Amino acid sequence: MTTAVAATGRKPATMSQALNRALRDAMADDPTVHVLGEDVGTLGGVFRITDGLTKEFGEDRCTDTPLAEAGILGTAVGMAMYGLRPVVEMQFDAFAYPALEQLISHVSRMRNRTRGALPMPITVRIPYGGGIGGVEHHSDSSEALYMATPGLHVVTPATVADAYGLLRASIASDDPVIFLEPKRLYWSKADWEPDRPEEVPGIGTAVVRRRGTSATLVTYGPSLPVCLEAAEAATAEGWDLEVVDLRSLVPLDEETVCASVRRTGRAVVVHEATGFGGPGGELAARITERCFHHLEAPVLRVTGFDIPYPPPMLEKHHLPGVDRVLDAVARLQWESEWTPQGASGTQGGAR
Amino acid sequence: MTTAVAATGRKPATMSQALNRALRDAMADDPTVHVLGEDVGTLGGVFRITDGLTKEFGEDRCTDTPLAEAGILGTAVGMAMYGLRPVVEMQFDAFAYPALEQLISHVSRMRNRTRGALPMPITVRIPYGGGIGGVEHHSDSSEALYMATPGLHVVTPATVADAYGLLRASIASDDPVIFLEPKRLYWSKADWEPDRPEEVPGIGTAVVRRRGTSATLVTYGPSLPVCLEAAEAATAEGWDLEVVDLRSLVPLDEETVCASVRRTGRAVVVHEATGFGGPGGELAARITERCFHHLEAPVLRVTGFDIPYPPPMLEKHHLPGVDRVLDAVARLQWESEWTPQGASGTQGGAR
Amino acid sequence: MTVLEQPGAYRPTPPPAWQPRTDPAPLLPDAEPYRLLGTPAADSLDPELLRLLHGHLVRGRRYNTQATALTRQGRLAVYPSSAGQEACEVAAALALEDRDWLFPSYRDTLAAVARGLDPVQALTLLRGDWHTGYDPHEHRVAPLATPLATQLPHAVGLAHAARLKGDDVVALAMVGDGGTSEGDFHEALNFAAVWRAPVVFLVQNNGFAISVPLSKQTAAPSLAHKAVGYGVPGRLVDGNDAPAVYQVLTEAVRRARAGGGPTLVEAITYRVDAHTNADDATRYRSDAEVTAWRSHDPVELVERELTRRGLLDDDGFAAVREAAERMAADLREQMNQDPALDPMELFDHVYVRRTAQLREQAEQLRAELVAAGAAGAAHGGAHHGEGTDR
Amino acid sequence: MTVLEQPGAYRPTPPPAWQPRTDPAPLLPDAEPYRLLGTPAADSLDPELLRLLHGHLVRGRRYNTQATALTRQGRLAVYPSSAGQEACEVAAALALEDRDWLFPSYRDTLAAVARGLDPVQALTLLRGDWHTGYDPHEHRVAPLATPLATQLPHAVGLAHAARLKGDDVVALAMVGDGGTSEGDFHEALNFAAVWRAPVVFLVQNNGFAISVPLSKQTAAPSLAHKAVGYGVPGRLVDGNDAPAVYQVLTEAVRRARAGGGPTLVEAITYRVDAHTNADDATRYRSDAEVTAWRSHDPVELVERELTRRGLLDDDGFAAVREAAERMAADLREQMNQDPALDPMELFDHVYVRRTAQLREQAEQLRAELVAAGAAGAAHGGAHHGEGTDR
Ligand SMILES: Cc1ncc(C[n+]2csc(CCOP(=O)(O)OP(=O)(O)O)c2C)c(N)n1
Ligand SMILES: Cc1ncc(C[n+]2csc(CCOP(=O)(O)OP(=O)(O)O)c2C)c(N)n1
Ligand SMILES: [Mg+2]
Ligand SMILES: [Mg+2]
Repeated sequence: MTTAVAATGRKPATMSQALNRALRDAMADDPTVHVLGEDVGTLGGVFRITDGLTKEFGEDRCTDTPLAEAGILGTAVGMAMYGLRPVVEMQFDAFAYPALEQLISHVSRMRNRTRGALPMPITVRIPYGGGIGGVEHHSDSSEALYMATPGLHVVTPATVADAYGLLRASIASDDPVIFLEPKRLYWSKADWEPDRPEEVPGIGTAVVRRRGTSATLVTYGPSLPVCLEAAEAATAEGWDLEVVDLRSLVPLDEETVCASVRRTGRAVVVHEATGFGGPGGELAARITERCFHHLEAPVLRVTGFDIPYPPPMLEKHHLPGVDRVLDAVARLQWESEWTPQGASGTQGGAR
Repeated sequence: MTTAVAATGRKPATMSQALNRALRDAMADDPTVHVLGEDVGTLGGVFRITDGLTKEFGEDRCTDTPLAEAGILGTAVGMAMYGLRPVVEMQFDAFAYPALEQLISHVSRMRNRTRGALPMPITVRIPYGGGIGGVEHHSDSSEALYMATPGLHVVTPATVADAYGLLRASIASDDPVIFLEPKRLYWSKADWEPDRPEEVPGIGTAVVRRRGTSATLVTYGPSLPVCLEAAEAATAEGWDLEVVDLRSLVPLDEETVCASVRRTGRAVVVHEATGFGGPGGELAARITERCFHHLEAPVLRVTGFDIPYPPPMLEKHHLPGVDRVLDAVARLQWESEWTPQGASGTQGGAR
Repeated sequence: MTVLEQPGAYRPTPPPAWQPRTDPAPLLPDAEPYRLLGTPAADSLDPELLRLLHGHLVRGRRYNTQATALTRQGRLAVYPSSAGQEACEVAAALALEDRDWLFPSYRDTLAAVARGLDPVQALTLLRGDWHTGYDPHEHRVAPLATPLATQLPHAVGLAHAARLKGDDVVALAMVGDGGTSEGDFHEALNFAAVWRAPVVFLVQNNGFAISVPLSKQTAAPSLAHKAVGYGVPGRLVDGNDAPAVYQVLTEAVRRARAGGGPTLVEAITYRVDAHTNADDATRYRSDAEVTAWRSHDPVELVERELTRRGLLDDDGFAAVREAAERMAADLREQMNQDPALDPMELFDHVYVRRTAQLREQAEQLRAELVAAGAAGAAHGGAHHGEGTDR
Repeated sequence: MTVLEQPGAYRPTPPPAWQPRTDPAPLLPDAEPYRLLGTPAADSLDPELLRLLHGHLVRGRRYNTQATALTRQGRLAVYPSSAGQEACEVAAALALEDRDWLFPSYRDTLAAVARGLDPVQALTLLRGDWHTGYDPHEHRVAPLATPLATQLPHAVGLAHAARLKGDDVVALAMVGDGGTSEGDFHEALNFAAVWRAPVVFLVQNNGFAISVPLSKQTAAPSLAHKAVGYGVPGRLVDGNDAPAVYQVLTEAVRRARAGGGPTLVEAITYRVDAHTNADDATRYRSDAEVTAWRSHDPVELVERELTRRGLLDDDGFAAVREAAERMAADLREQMNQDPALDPMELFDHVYVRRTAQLREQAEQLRAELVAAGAAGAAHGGAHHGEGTDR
């Protein structure tokens, strides 16, 4: 699987480099992998994630398409029907919207429509989220739209290693994957080498990034660093927070999430997408359904406000930051004065 | 406001007739109201909701457009910029998807983008949901997509009177409204006259359709009749269910919902859209956040399965029916063995 | 040299060094739709071809009337008839080789049948049974497309992929006059042209998109004129003249297979029936118009030609009619049986493997079905037909 | 008779009674882009017009260099320069009457400025300040469109609405060569044609969509050839020849205003700068190409014409340059001040009235701002500039 990779030990790499490497390795390993999108060829993509692919594999394998997102995804459907494994790049989050009809009406349900005869092994890479000073239409977090569409997988890495591993797994998946790349983590760095199989997570597995006992922060993608920072800061308040990185929104690794929440008895869901109708609703509802009797407080949500993404000069007010996470943790009813009998729960953290 | 309406007392009418009447009255009262869509003219729409409008108001007021949904909504944006009040018909739920870019990138945020200078008084009428034996792509419930888009109102009537009142209110709104018409209720009947002002609900007000004390069913649109039927059936089990009809998903009338849940201490959210990432997640999460200490059990959800809408011959297995609602009610932990002290809550239904 | 290289493509050159561009003249359609029947060229048409077309047309007409009848008996949820358009349906199927792919719209079940699909399989969707009633790979027929024009980029992608793999496969995609207004039509034509993909686009201009006449759909000289804007040849053909449609499509397929790129064909035809059985066409068009078109019927045109040239005698005609009746009887019989559709299959094809959620939901449904089975065994088990809800 | 009635529109007629269709010939663009400068026709160009265009072009070029400089100083988040395309930008603005509407893309702030908008307002979006920095009604300039081609149906709808209201207003919509590939381009052109809406579509073909050259965008003889597929006249013009662009657009505007319907104009030009300041154009194009185009510079072409005909002396040229410098200095100075942007405004324009949720969230932010203000008053209050995060 990793023939193209020299075993050279760990070196500092950015997330964008890890993504680029994942594409290169996938193309080298599997001749049916084709990359297509706007500016993915000579330019290497506006974020350079496809840098060098056309040079290495030729224009037929990594193709600059005409400027039409429905056309890109629609032709990818046809390519998949003929046995190829297209990896589509949407240039920015909001520019994936023209392709939503193809995505919802075909990509997500072609397998189902045809009783499995036409699988759609398509990966749609979408740089998403804000925090990089982008002007309007360049900072949307639209994962709620994809989560609400059965038949899609929705994956988003938060670390350099996961960027590589999850993209490889997504491309290898016979189901369509919406692969959401957190723009503001493109330049995040870590020591990393691409060929450590233990670091290649499967789609659908969450991971506990920090162990803790007081409460669980449930998060993913661009908000993971925020949550980790908040967890460090929380120690000053005497809170020992656990942080779960979902990595896949679909399928959701309920088991890992619920195991954590059952342990800690409290949870805050943190994401950058708008709150109302956003991913956090599903997460909070599901955790509550499954862990009700372990919860000391309602599951709270810290999310972007319910507004269109703000202009660059105001985005810092919109993005969930460390303080907002800590405020929510503080509201997790650490005093137990609310129980009918005024008694505090004592049975292993559960009520 | 209702000059075109003869005050003739209540007569049986279908929901489709009430909708037709709402359009006619709105067009008569306000010359800036324009209807546009596919087949809305001579044919009167595939569901006949626009029947007679072209005849009465001319082709310039009710216009058969070329077959292109993005074009329809996109031109409606321009018409709204010039002071008109367009009412757009999308022929079926899934055929609104081509217009999603115009909807998300422009309709929902034009007011915000321009600091209020360009309001978008556009009503997008979408027949939605299943239960009428429609072949694929004719039975989607896509309200989750609209709820996740700040700047839109999302409204859906469940009764004949509301169909009229809510459509009038939507057309009169200076904000864009996604007006979701439950297909399978088009032929539902009630005694009704259009000019009873007390029956014209404002956007954003839920209504208690049935008073009860045991638990609250929170629902809307096509699932209201199911919930009312379930509530009747539940009396045989000794449950007295309250039924709340949301009418607007955005803005959400939290107050009415939470007041009910605080009274009953238990809630089930019922809708036809798929569950995962669907409207129920937001509703359950929000109710739990706001009513946590009044809840005797987690808020449960009864929804469509997490699958693409099934073929006609199987749709009855997918649609939440009376039995599934009653099953959920039965799972609302009527025994109190789970409280830490084994004590049952006695303080007015709250723990 | 990659397949994407475009020898004649349009490059920006500074006006100081302006170069003449691709000549648009050969891309423009003729002013008159191409015809064979009733012209001197008809005399040299291959008798075998005429007989082949005739057999398919008669069978196709019978298929249309039978399917419409099945809607009245509640055996089909809905049927969008292609009566009057059989020449296009049949020619589209026959113009293709076995290895080629057909991309039909909801109206084109007849083309799928003419290509070899079992009529019951072709009608599965419209019966209310599972969405796609056949394995698309078996006859290389894509699923029937309901969202208009969305199948066109699929055809381009498939044809492009085949070319990349070195297979000389052609895709033929069918769309209506209304469908040409959708953005997907535009994007598909453009991708096909830029990639020089081996695709043939067949627009059946049947005068209406449900109730909307062509004059409200376009102001173009013809739909075939759209081709020039993509650098693709546009062809106009009398869509009721089966040999003419067959010839135009065959040429376009040959050109595509030879690496010449896509062609846009507009076939002028007419939807003699209503949009579907559920539609009331009297609301938006006159009987006179329908009558005029009935006198230009695609089945009769070929029948008359066979008679004129003495290529089929009364016994021959009778044999063709009988074959069609047998097909109809067989279809009727099969459609009168309830299909066996297992509700549990709802969870089988959403993903390669059921997710944890889907496993839970499947368990829920299974329990319900068991409970219902226990409560009323007389109603039939889960594996038996459920009938439509309509 | 409604405005929707189409005298010459294409109606389905049975082939037996086939009628000749709209003649496509007058819709087809000429083989050569239209030019005035350097041709005999230049001699009769109105001196006032040339001086007017020249003043705008010089100012426009200076605007472009100043805005690009501001990105280096961190005063603009991003700037998509229109250097090399000033003739199109300026002519688009000048071809319109006061009551008309302009629909610019992100690259067309210069057109907005030439129409009268304050440069600071035009640059508000690109500065990172509020999305649209002006009231679109004031100068009848729609918000800058970032999602490609989405503004085109807006222009059609507005023009159509104006016509329905009896106002003789024309909309001019600007789009790039890349934008013509989007479905919205197709749908807008078609709606405009069917509705005979008073719209002029100006495609600035500057050779690239970011890095993608035109040869990968289209295989058409020209982008103007797309017009015929909608039944609309297509016009090709040298986009660096300001009087030529002005003349072609003015004629298209006149035709639209007179009820003649839309026109599609393709202006052949070149993006001399990179896509934006953030782009590295050396990755995808040669210096030689850029150099060739620099010798066909729109500002110089008019300058040379003024000199050739002796219509402006050295003092005159100097005065024009000075005016441009004053504009640049003024722009620099204004942009060096931090804009006053109130975070609480985030909740003000989502709906007519804040919803209950938004009221709650506004309270949360207000409390945070108060707390932050109390914690560090030195950092400035909520109503003061925040600077960009970049
Ligand atoms: C995207 C989309 N919009 C709307 C519809 C609803 N619809 C089904 S058929 C039809 C008319 C299609 O007309 P045309 O393309 O001419 O094909 P015909 O039915 O005449 O074969 C419409 C509007 C649809 N199926 N898909
Ligand atoms: C719908 C959409 N897709 C992608 C983009 C990203 N994008 C911004 S500019 C651009 C290239 C546009 O090229 P063209 O239309 O020729 O205009 P130009 O930049 O040359 O003026 C792209 C791909 C976008 N803004 N909108
Ligand atoms: Mg048609
Ligand atoms: Mg360009």
